[in-house]
Amino acid sequence: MEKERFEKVRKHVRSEAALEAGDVLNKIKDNFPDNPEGMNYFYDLLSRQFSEGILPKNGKKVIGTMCVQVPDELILAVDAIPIRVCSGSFPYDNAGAEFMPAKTCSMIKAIMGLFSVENYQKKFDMLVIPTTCDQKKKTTEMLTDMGYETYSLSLPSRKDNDNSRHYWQNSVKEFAADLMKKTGKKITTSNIKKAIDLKNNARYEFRRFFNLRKKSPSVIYGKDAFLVANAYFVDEVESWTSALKNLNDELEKRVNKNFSIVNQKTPRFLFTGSPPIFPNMKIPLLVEEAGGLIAVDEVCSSSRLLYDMPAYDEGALYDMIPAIADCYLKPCTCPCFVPNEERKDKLANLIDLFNIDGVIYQSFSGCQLYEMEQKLIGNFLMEKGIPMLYIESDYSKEDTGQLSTRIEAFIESIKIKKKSDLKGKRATK
Amino acid sequence: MKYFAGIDIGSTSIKIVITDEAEKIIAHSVNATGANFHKNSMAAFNSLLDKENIKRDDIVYIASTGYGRKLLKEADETISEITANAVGARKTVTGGKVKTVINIGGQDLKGISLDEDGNCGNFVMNDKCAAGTGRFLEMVARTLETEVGNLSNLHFSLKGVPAVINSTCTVFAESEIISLLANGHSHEGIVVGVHYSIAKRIARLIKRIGVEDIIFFDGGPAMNKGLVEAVENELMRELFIPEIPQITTAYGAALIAKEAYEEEAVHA
Amino acid sequence: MKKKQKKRIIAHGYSRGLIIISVIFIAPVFAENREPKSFHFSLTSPAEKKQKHESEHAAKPVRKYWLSTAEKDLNLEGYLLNPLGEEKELKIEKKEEGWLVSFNTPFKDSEDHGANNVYVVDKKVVDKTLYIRTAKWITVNHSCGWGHGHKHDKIRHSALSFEKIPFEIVPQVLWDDKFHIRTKTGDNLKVFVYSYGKPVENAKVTVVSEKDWQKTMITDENGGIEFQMIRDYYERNWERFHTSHRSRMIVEAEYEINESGNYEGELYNKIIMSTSMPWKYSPALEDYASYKSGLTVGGIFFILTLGGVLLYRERRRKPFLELDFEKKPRKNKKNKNE
Amino acid sequence: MNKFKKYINNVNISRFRFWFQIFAFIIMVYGGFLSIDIGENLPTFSCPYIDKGGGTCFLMGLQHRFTLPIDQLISFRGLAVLTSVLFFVSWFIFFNKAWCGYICPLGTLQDWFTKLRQKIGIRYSNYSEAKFKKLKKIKYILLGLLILIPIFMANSIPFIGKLSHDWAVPFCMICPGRTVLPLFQGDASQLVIDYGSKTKMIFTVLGMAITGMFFAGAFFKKRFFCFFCPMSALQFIFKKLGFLRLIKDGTKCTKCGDCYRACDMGIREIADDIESKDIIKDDCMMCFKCVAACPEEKCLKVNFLGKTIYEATEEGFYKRQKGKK
Repeated sequence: MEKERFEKVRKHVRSEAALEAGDVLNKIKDNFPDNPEGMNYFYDLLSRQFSEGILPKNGKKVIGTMCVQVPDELILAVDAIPIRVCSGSFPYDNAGAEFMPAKTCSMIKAIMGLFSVENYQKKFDMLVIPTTCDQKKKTTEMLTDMGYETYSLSLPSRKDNDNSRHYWQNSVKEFAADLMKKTGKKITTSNIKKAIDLKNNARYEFRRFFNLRKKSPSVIYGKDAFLVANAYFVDEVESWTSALKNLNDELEKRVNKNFSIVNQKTPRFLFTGSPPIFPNMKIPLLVEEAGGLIAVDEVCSSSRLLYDMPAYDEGALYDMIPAIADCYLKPCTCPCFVPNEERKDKLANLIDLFNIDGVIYQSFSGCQLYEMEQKLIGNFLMEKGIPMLYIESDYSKEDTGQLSTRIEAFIESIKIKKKSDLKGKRATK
Repeated sequence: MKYFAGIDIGSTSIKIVITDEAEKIIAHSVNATGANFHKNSMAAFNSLLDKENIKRDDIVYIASTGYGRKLLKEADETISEITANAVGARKTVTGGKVKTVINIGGQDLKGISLDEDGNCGNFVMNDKCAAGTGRFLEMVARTLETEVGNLSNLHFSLKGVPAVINSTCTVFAESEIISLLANGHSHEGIVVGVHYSIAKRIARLIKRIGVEDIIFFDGGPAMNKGLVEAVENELMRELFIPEIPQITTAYGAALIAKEAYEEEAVHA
Repeated sequence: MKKKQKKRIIAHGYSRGLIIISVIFIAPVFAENREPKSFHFSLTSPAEKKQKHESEHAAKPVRKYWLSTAEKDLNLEGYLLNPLGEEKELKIEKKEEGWLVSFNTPFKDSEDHGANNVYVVDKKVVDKTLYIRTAKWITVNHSCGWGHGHKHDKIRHSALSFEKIPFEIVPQVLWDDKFHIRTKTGDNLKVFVYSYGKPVENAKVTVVSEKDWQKTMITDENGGIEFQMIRDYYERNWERFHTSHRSRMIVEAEYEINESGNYEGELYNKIIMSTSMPWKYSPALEDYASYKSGLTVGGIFFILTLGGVLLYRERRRKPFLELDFEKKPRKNKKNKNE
Repeated sequence: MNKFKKYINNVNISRFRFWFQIFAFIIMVYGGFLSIDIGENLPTFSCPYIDKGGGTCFLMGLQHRFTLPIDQLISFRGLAVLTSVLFFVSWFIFFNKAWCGYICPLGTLQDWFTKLRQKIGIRYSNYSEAKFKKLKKIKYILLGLLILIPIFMANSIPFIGKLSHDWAVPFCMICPGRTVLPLFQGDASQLVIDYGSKTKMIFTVLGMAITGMFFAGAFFKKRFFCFFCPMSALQFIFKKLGFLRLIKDGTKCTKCGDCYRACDMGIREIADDIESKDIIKDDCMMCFKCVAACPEEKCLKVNFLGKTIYEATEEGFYKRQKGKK
């Protein structure tokens, strides 16, 4: 009886989630002109993810990860498939809200909803959750309680000293050992080298993509960029890389032809804060529908995901694994670190590189880290003279009207500023 | 003669302002929004034209703003109420530069800080709920069985100690007021308490963007002198209240319409 | 002189044969007391007893050398060859203590930088025999402050022969290319004898060490002899042992020519030429240094370090490092600033 | 030109360095046989105890030159010290600290040890931050001593008097360059303990102990001895004069620490300092491994007289990492 009810709920939530995903995808596809051909792969992939489920079916071990700090290379080295299970789905968020505290962040609720509604216990061989924020920490325990195999990857709160660096390296080493035990496969120099190369290829293409986005006026919308990175969560690395390569080639042609999707006047935004994860593309879509362009982002579901590359000096495990560990810790600008000056530097650099007019800072209500860091970042940007719009929101659609007013007002104010800047420039000429 | 119209479709009322090329208000109206935004706003617009004897063709550019701006297909341009409000406030005050704008609308609370050029620099809005907005005042008036316009009188006729209202949430405040009444508090005391609770909320909100003189206070509730006094006391600064506080946003929209029209003419 | 020689024969029996031969040949020459003794240069006057040594590392503005003889009636000619082989002026003074030669070596890194040859020549006819006595001193004008570069060619640090000199000793190697002295006990030394710039065969060369050990050899067709310098510095008290102890040695050569002639109006029918060159040598490294100890010390420390690293690594593998509560808490001031 | 630049930036600098070091090693150690003579004021550990080296270390001459009475040191003879320093600096100007990373024979030797360890597959060692900070100071102490001791040899110190001649070239006595490098010419004479005097004995024991530690240390720790090298301290004084520069653009840095990983000397600032432009630190040997390991476009650069000759590029980084065995 209980089982039957459960099955009913699952069916309902699943169909709702698929509906939501389809809806958002349609918006992404249809509300914008000139989508690159190369994006179709990603559109298809994400729609398949929600209609057919997120799991690959090739018999390999599947290891779920949360947060960018999980070193995928190790998982790839033991011939398992890493899948990032962070969810942006509102129906799952709703499902999670049934038993999660009201002030939990939407993403955590959605993750918990996903794992409580779907019976993934047997499909995931392990769920790796770094101890980034307090909510993720407790998520680990709750998932264990639900019968999932979890692994809590212990992350230090500081990254600016050697102690924490070594702590993290040890943490990763322990994880590698555990992974070997779990999968029964050994991590060797050659297979980890292969894994690093595999991921570095992806990173290389991702960086190319990143650099192509620098072109102003832009050749691609921010919403598409988010999708590309989001697809990485669930896709296999090789196919993702080759799809991105196609897209990059296409965009390169656009750049060479001087073709752009927006005009010179379009305000260029930097998106930062809590990660928009498909299908929660609420804010990026609102921004771009209102005539703005998200030129670049600084979120863990997109630019931060594949930007940093590990560099090992000696091709042996004693150097490669710490090198991998370092690359996930040191450049990371997650607000769970103290101090997090790097985030400011990173934002400043991105603002310069991408010719940014304004910053949009999203924070999920309940995500205290981003909520609190908003003030610091806001002050920093104010000093730099870059306007910032702070939006506190969640996965629900109910605040769309109010948000669109705020976003439009923000865009209008930037347009006015740009106009007067242009006038000033003309006057000086 | 060329005229420009700004139509502000708010949650409670539709405000229309028609200006001439000299940016002077030559006609304005405030009507209830009702259920059908589009129909009502067009009706209000047409009746205003009739009343002031202006030909529809003379209105060369219409800018719509406010909550329902996107529904008005007749508009040549839509603009967010924040920008429109800032522009309107900037033009309304002639004696100096407006630095801060406080707007209480039917369903929201806004604070806008203007930069040196009078453009919208930074702004804050209340989140989803309607606490401390015009709707809240309406609810208070209804609970006290009086008119919204009468709240100001009640405020100034207080003799004694004001009541303390802890909640600005429309739903919770209602029950709180009822219990205060049951405890024998006077209507006047409750009204003053309500005003101060709204004022506190406003102060908390706009302190986020920084308060600087001249502070411009508009929106329907700005007509309530009692509330104005409460806000002034909370902020410990003087407020600038425009002649007709409701229409600043619509005026701003009209000004933007003019600007947009001129820009189009240049490009054409 | 004869007695002395005999004494030496007894002391060093192994070279007896050679010396007996030389005694037979030369004995008639020394039959009378009037024969002039050979002389050599010294850093001290004949009156002084104390030994002195010249340093290779210190530059001196004026070089002064005494002649070992106390004879007053010498007819000295002086020659000075600078490091490039050019002849320079040499000052000879007759002092109360004896004969003093001197020359300037200006303190700078100039052409004077290198080996200088100092000669005096005395000719005299006694008993129808012409005695040509020469003395030679080689000094290096060098300061380590001028550097040890290789800017100086070989000429600058080798002893040259001079064609104006009737009889002279030219050592093969005296300094290395850094102008540092090389002669150590146990070294094989090679010495050539030249007359007016040409090698002299069958000349008799005697090496006399500080402790009066001596060895005499006859030059080959190139005018050269070779011998191993023996060790004669034994310090009973190790505390007083000096690695840089300099022992003096004198290399002497003699040669007789049956030739008649006239020297300044005096007739002679035989020429006897003699020359001398003082030198110094120090104990060989092997005498006071040990490879065994060196390698042992090096090895011990190698193993200690190696072991230390490995031990440390092993310790790190243990899960917990013990916390020492009695230790004073470390100052965290610096960490705060980081 | 661009193509050439791209080629240079994609180059595997470690391999280039490996061959350059061999070349430099031959010149420095066997140069005398090839009648090469570069001089005696070289800012590198090319040991004067090698009989036929191609040039010699400045420290030996420096120690000699300071063996002067103070009054002479401040008079015209002090000029000799000054001119030698000028010679040293003029050598130094050209390659800056790259003398250490590319030419120093002792450094090359240590790199070979590292290569050997790597081949065997033994993990390298690192100092902890705190230890490292303490050890770093040693080279300055050594530099101070190697100047002071010769001065005290020529000038009398109260209560002690003049130091004996056995104190000559005190640093050379403990430098592993003296004991190790002559071995490459088959000269093992420096491996002895000198019982000639107490001072000499202590010095040679110290020298051999350090040599022993050098062999073991250099095996585990990359560039083990360079942390204590007074030459690197001396060079650091003149670092501002160098034509060759390592430049960092802090705005592009993500502090990812890739350069820090690559750094044999464990210089933290290379990753964490985003303020200074001229990033050469006292331990830096300008091997430019950090530039090769930097994934950020143009974040780290090698400049010669203000002209960029080598810089970090994304492509170069990617290719080098891929090409690693």
